[in-house]
Amino acid sequence: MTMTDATASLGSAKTSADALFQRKRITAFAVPAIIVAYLAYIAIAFDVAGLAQRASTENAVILASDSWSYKTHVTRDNRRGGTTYAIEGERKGAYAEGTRPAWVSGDEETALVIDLEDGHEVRFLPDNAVAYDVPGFGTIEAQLVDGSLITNLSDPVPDWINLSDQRMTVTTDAGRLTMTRTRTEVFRYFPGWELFWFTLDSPYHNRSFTEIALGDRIDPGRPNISGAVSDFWNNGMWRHKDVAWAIGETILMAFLGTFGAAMLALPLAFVAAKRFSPFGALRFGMRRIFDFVRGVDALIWTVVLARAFGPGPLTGALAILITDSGTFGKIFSEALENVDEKQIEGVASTGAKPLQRYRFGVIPQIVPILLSQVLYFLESNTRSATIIGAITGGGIGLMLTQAIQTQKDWEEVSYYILLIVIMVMVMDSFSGWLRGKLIGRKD
Amino acid sequence: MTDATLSGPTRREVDRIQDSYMAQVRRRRMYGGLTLAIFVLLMVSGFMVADGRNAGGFWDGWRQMLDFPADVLSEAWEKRANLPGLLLKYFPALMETINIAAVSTLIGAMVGLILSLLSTRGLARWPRLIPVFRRLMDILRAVPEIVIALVLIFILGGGPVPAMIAIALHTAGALGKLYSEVAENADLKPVEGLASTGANWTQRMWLGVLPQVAPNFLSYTLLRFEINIRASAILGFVGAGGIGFELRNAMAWGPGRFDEAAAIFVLLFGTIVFFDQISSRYRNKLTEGQ
Amino acid sequence: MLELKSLTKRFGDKTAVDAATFTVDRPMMIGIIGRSGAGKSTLLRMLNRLSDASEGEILFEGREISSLKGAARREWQSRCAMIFQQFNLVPRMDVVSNVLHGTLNRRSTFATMFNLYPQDDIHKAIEILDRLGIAEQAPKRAEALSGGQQQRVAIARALMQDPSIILADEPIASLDPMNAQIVMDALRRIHEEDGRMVIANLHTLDTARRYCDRVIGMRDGRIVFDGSPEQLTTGVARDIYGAGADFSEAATSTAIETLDRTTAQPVPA
Amino acid sequence: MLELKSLTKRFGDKTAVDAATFTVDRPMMIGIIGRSGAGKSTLLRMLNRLSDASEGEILFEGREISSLKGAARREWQSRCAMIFQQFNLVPRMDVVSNVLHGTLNRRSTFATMFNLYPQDDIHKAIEILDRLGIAEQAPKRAEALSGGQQQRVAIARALMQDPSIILADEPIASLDPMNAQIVMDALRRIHEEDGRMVIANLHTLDTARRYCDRVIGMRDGRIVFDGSPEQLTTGVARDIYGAGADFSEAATSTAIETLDRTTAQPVPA
Amino acid sequence: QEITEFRIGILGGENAQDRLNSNECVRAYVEDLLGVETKIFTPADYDGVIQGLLGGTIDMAWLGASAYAKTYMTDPEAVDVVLVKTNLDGSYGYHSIGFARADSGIASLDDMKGKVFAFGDPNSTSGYLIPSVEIPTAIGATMESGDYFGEVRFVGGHEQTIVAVANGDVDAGVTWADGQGEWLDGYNSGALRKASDSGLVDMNDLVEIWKSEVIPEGPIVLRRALPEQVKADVTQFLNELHGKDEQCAYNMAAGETSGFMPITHDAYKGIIAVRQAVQGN
Ligand SMILES: Nc1ncnc2c1ncn2[C@@H]1O[C@H](COP(=O)(O)OP(=O)(O)OP(=O)(O)O)[C@@H](O)[C@H]1O
Ligand SMILES: Nc1ncnc2c1ncn2[C@@H]1O[C@H](COP(=O)(O)OP(=O)(O)OP(=O)(O)O)[C@@H](O)[C@H]1O
Ligand SMILES: [Mg+2]
Ligand SMILES: [Mg+2]
Repeated sequence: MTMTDATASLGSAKTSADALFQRKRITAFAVPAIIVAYLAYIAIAFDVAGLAQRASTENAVILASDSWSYKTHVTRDNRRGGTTYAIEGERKGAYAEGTRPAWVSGDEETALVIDLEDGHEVRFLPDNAVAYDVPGFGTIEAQLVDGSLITNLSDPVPDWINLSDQRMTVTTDAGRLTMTRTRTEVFRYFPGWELFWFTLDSPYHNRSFTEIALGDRIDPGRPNISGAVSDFWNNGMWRHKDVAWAIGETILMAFLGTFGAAMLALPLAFVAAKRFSPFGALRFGMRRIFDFVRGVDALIWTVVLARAFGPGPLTGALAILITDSGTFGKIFSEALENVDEKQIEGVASTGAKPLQRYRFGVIPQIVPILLSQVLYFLESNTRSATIIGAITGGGIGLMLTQAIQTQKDWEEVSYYILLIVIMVMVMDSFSGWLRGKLIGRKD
Repeated sequence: MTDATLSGPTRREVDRIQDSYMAQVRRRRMYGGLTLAIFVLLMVSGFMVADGRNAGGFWDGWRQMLDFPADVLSEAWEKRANLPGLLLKYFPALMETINIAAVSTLIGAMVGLILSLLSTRGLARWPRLIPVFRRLMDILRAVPEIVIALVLIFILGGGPVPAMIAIALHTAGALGKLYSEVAENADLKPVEGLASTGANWTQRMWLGVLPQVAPNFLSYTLLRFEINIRASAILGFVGAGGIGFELRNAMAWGPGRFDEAAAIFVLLFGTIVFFDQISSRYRNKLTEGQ
Repeated sequence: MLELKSLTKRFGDKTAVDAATFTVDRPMMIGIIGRSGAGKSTLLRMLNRLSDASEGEILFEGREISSLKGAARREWQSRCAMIFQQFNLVPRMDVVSNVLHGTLNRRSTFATMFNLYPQDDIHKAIEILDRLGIAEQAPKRAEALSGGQQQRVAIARALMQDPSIILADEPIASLDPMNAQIVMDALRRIHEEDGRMVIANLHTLDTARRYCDRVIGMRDGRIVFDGSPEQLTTGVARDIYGAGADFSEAATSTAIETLDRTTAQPVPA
Repeated sequence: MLELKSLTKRFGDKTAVDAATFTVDRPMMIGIIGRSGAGKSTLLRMLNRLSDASEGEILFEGREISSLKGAARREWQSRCAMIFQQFNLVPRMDVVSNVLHGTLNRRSTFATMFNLYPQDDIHKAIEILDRLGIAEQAPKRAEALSGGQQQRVAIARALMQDPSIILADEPIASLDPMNAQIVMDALRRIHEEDGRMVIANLHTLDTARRYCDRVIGMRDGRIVFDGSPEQLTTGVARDIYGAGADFSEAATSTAIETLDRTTAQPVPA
Repeated sequence: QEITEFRIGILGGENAQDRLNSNECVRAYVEDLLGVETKIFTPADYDGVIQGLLGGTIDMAWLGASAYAKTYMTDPEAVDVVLVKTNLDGSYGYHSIGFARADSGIASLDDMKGKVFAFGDPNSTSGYLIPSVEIPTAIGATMESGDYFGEVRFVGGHEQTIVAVANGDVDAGVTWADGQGEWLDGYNSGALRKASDSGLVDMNDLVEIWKSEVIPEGPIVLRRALPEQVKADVTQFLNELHGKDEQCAYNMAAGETSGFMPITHDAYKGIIAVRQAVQGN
């Protein structure tokens, strides 16, 4: 190799390396460029910019604050007179006749004083008048005169007051005051989930745990513990009993659906597997059936089955069962096509009958795949069951969707979300544990 | 192996093995029987509970199982002339569904990728935070899409974006976990080689890890895309736009619009099968080609 | 007692076994040799009725075997045990269960589905394992055993069938020399003690010479040699193996003594 | 220029490197020998700052190295290249890219992610490959190369870093004698031509003797020998390897001439 | 002819989720009355209850007028109309209300040209059926997107409509209210009242832009295949409920009521005709 040769070949090596890098750069930029272009198209198609404007931060705030706090309503009927007190404004949370929260004082003849703390104070005055001391702002006075609202506010009113001649809403950090011709209402907010343990009508309301567990009998009619458990269980506001049933129903749907599907799919998978099914047409037909039931999602099956079985967990379970038998059928038949012929032949050579050949030559081989898939689906079906329940009417999914759709009681929404997350995580670790137990961890 | 097999000590040895094996068999039969019994009990009682809490019972209902599909099909057949027009009409909604799935898979995969690298032993940027990122992925995975979607619909209003975000979050968790299982098995030698030149974390991951794991990652991502098409169709059912929403409206109206329902169904089903086939073919190639 | 009449097997164009004919009139130990693809396995599989013959007949004690169907065929298989090169056990099941598979033909399908075997059978299985020196392994999973042990489990399964004939398809090809010897010794002993006929495909001449009463040589599907081990000269072996003058027996030997001479191992397939 | 002051590394109870102290005052080629587990790799990894020292200091040109963090540490790593026994290349990437990884520290993350290496760097990489005699392999994937070629790519990557020190952790342990010689020659040439310091872990005495200016012997984490190759007598070697009187150098040699004498290879780990 | 259980279906969507609780007293009464186990089901949407009635898995439900029409049109033999809830003044009707944001400048349907208009659930009488017939008459155009309105879409339910309007996702929508009392209170009852009470919207921010003719309150229906005795017993019980247990009647009706009164299929012929007409497009 002469000197010139070497330089020449080095030169060509350099040029080809340059070309190589040019190509690499182009691909390196093309992929992100395509992605960015696609995302830009989506941003326009989905109107993401407009969405950012429309996004209701107010709703987000209501959601966020309501999910960890509750409000107590103090409501005066402006037509008939009389004031009522109710937690979340609900009948179940209403204070009994003649009782009222400790932060309300005075009387209706002179002035009913509602203490909102931090210097905020609302007074219900006679003749449908109201005064609200807002620290750093002054006192807002308002009165209903001949069906219209007269206030001491002058334009422009601050944006936390929403005023017309028939209605006024004052929203501050301490609470909210609403006044219309029919009602004057004050909300005071408290952190926590109201009446989570006991409703107001339960004698155990506002008692400490030790008091209930160790103290004297609170309700003379029954022992503390059983009484408390029963009052908690039958809590009319949070309905712990229904929630527990709902979670049970959800898991039940997943359980019945998954295992039912597995039991149904196993024999059918033999029909669809080339090794075991001599009839091509039958095999082809079976595979298309698998594809079909799998392609139609469980949700659609739910709708289809609703006519025959009506609302309830069974319908959801059947929907999961139908879809998953398609999925399992596919997975199992693929596993069956990959079984090791040697073992089957070994069993066959002893004169074993066909069923025995399957039992000993085939089943032991596919059991690990089968179990791990089934358990994996059990977990993911718990999630599906939540969604299906929201459609068929069953389980925790329904409670959640209805709680969200009726858009009040966000603390219930967050409670359900929390329960769902815990439920799915528990099912996840349970199925992982069982998988480890049954087929040995990680191969 | 002599003819002394039947002599005293060996005989006793065989007896011992026979006894202990019989004991093992009995134990196994008992556990097996017990497991089977518990399973059967759970299935049967579970079925009875579900049957009892359902409005219609199983034994009455299954005969009517085909009533509803028959209604839909007969009407769709009567109005079959409308079908091509309806397919065209709902095609944009289908595109929206596919787009939701595609974007959320894309975003979810990118987030999942970062999360997985951050939570894989040997690769993590901050090894101490591995449990934090793992937990984060668990939670993302555990929250059903529908929950996030419903909450976001409340804040953002209906439409595709809440569904997209919901699915993307779930995808990030699910793919993150699968990715990190793959990354765990990645060869660390190239990474160390890069580290020795003074490469920073991003460079080490991009140049040392990604080329190794890309085929597997891609295959999982395709599988997820397939799943996400269904998910996005389902979220339509609760008001998140796309073909699912149209399907629900048509189904809910009932007789009179079953031709629309059938058309949408055909679109949806066709799409799912189409992507299913494409992705499984391509995935096989990817994982075989290694 | 066993008679093959121009037994033939064709796979498409290919004739794997070409009019194989021989008679065995008393239980003996027969070795079949021949190079890879000669049709040894195919012949044995037809004997066990794992595959059907294309032409010809198999007669056992006067009974026509090659046309049996269904239950009768399975009944024949149970009398004619087979041992495979790769053992063909169920690896995830324990050793005793694998041995008990030898009784499947005799027991009802239902009982066996749930692994319900009579206690006598279980005891017998363990005795057979003991006879083969692996009773200790009884409760282990088959996959946890070494190759030689697994092959002995396979032999135990064959014995469990209480067969008239034991067919062994290259029983020692996957084993190291040490284990090969143990397995061949076991087969020979079974033949001698129980008086069962043993037909073994072997790919090494010296094994055939050492253990068999009669050797059959196959080449390209045809039987080209049938005689006593003594008649098996190097010249005949060259014919069977279709080898040139450079053929050396050592190259196919797995006997321990020859090992020191070379480390090269024959490639079985 | 390089100074180690009682550098120590502990893994739990185990002290892998025990107060290693030595000074190198001019660029030289240093061989570190010692048997498996002596702490050689650990020492080199601390020098490159792939792992942190438990105690002690490393000074290079008066600057404290062992406490550098973040970017400063990576900057040091770029000045102190490392070559590994298993090459530690990115197997699915082409050779030039692997060499260019030597510049990662100097270039922006973004640029390197999109392959935006300056043309000068690419040309330089090719020149380095050419110097090592493997310019033709430039566009191939690293995994497609033979071991010796891969190790030369690793050396090229090291050179690309334009380092003051090259550390080599048993660079020839995975190579056959032929390739081992090519690689060691290349390292020696780099030392002589460029005047870079080279520190190589070696598991064979004769390689150390032949290529190094100075040899450091380690045993159980401690430096037990530090001197010129001439001082490294068989007696000293026995001390280092903790071997008995049966110690023969040939057993650890990979030089081609000794190969005929034995086929036994030392087990490195 | 015997029944083994009695199943009450409750419409989803329009009602708060604790309708389950509100109807508990009814369930208990019916269980006593019939002596068989009685269950309540609350599917997520209208269609769930309708399918239940059609498939024979729900025995009694309080339907919306449009939902009844759908049931009747799918299978005229499926259910019998028995009772209807009456308002305090004895009427049994309510209204579909069109509304928009006060600051949008929209005061009537005339201002809606080219704007986005929202329906609720396709099976809702007030959220879809009635407006989809009455509004075209009022504006003299169809409800097709782009004809008069810029876009017409479904947002899922009454609550979603209110939120969508309040958020500005859509320019106007329709929902239900009894039309009695004050607009600023969100009327005496209806979806607006609930939204306003829960603080979701401030009624100052919304204006009414359209109000439908009176819509007959949906009927309570019983499955026709039930034994005559059961039908008669249940009908009589509900008829007397208001007098016997006012609180329970309040719960069941989700508001003040003067009780339930008998009604027949004929009262819904109009709605059915409307639905039939809508079906055409
Ligand atoms: N199922 C089959 N389909 C097609 N051809 C086959 C089949 N089984 C065997 N053959 C062919 O028949 C011939 C004889 O095969 P056989 O397995 O009997 O040979 P062998 O003597 O056992 O060889 P080996 O030592 O490799 O086991 C071979 O050419 C083989 O390719
Ligand atoms: N990451 C680690 N964790 C625990 N112990 C380690 C680790 N790395 C090395 N060691 C231990 O430190 C000691 C020194 O190891 P080192 O790898 O430095 O030896 P070496 O001289 O390079 O040997 P070899 O020739 O096998 O590469 C060994 O006993 C080893 O087991
Ligand atoms: Mg063979
Ligand atoms: Mg080392």
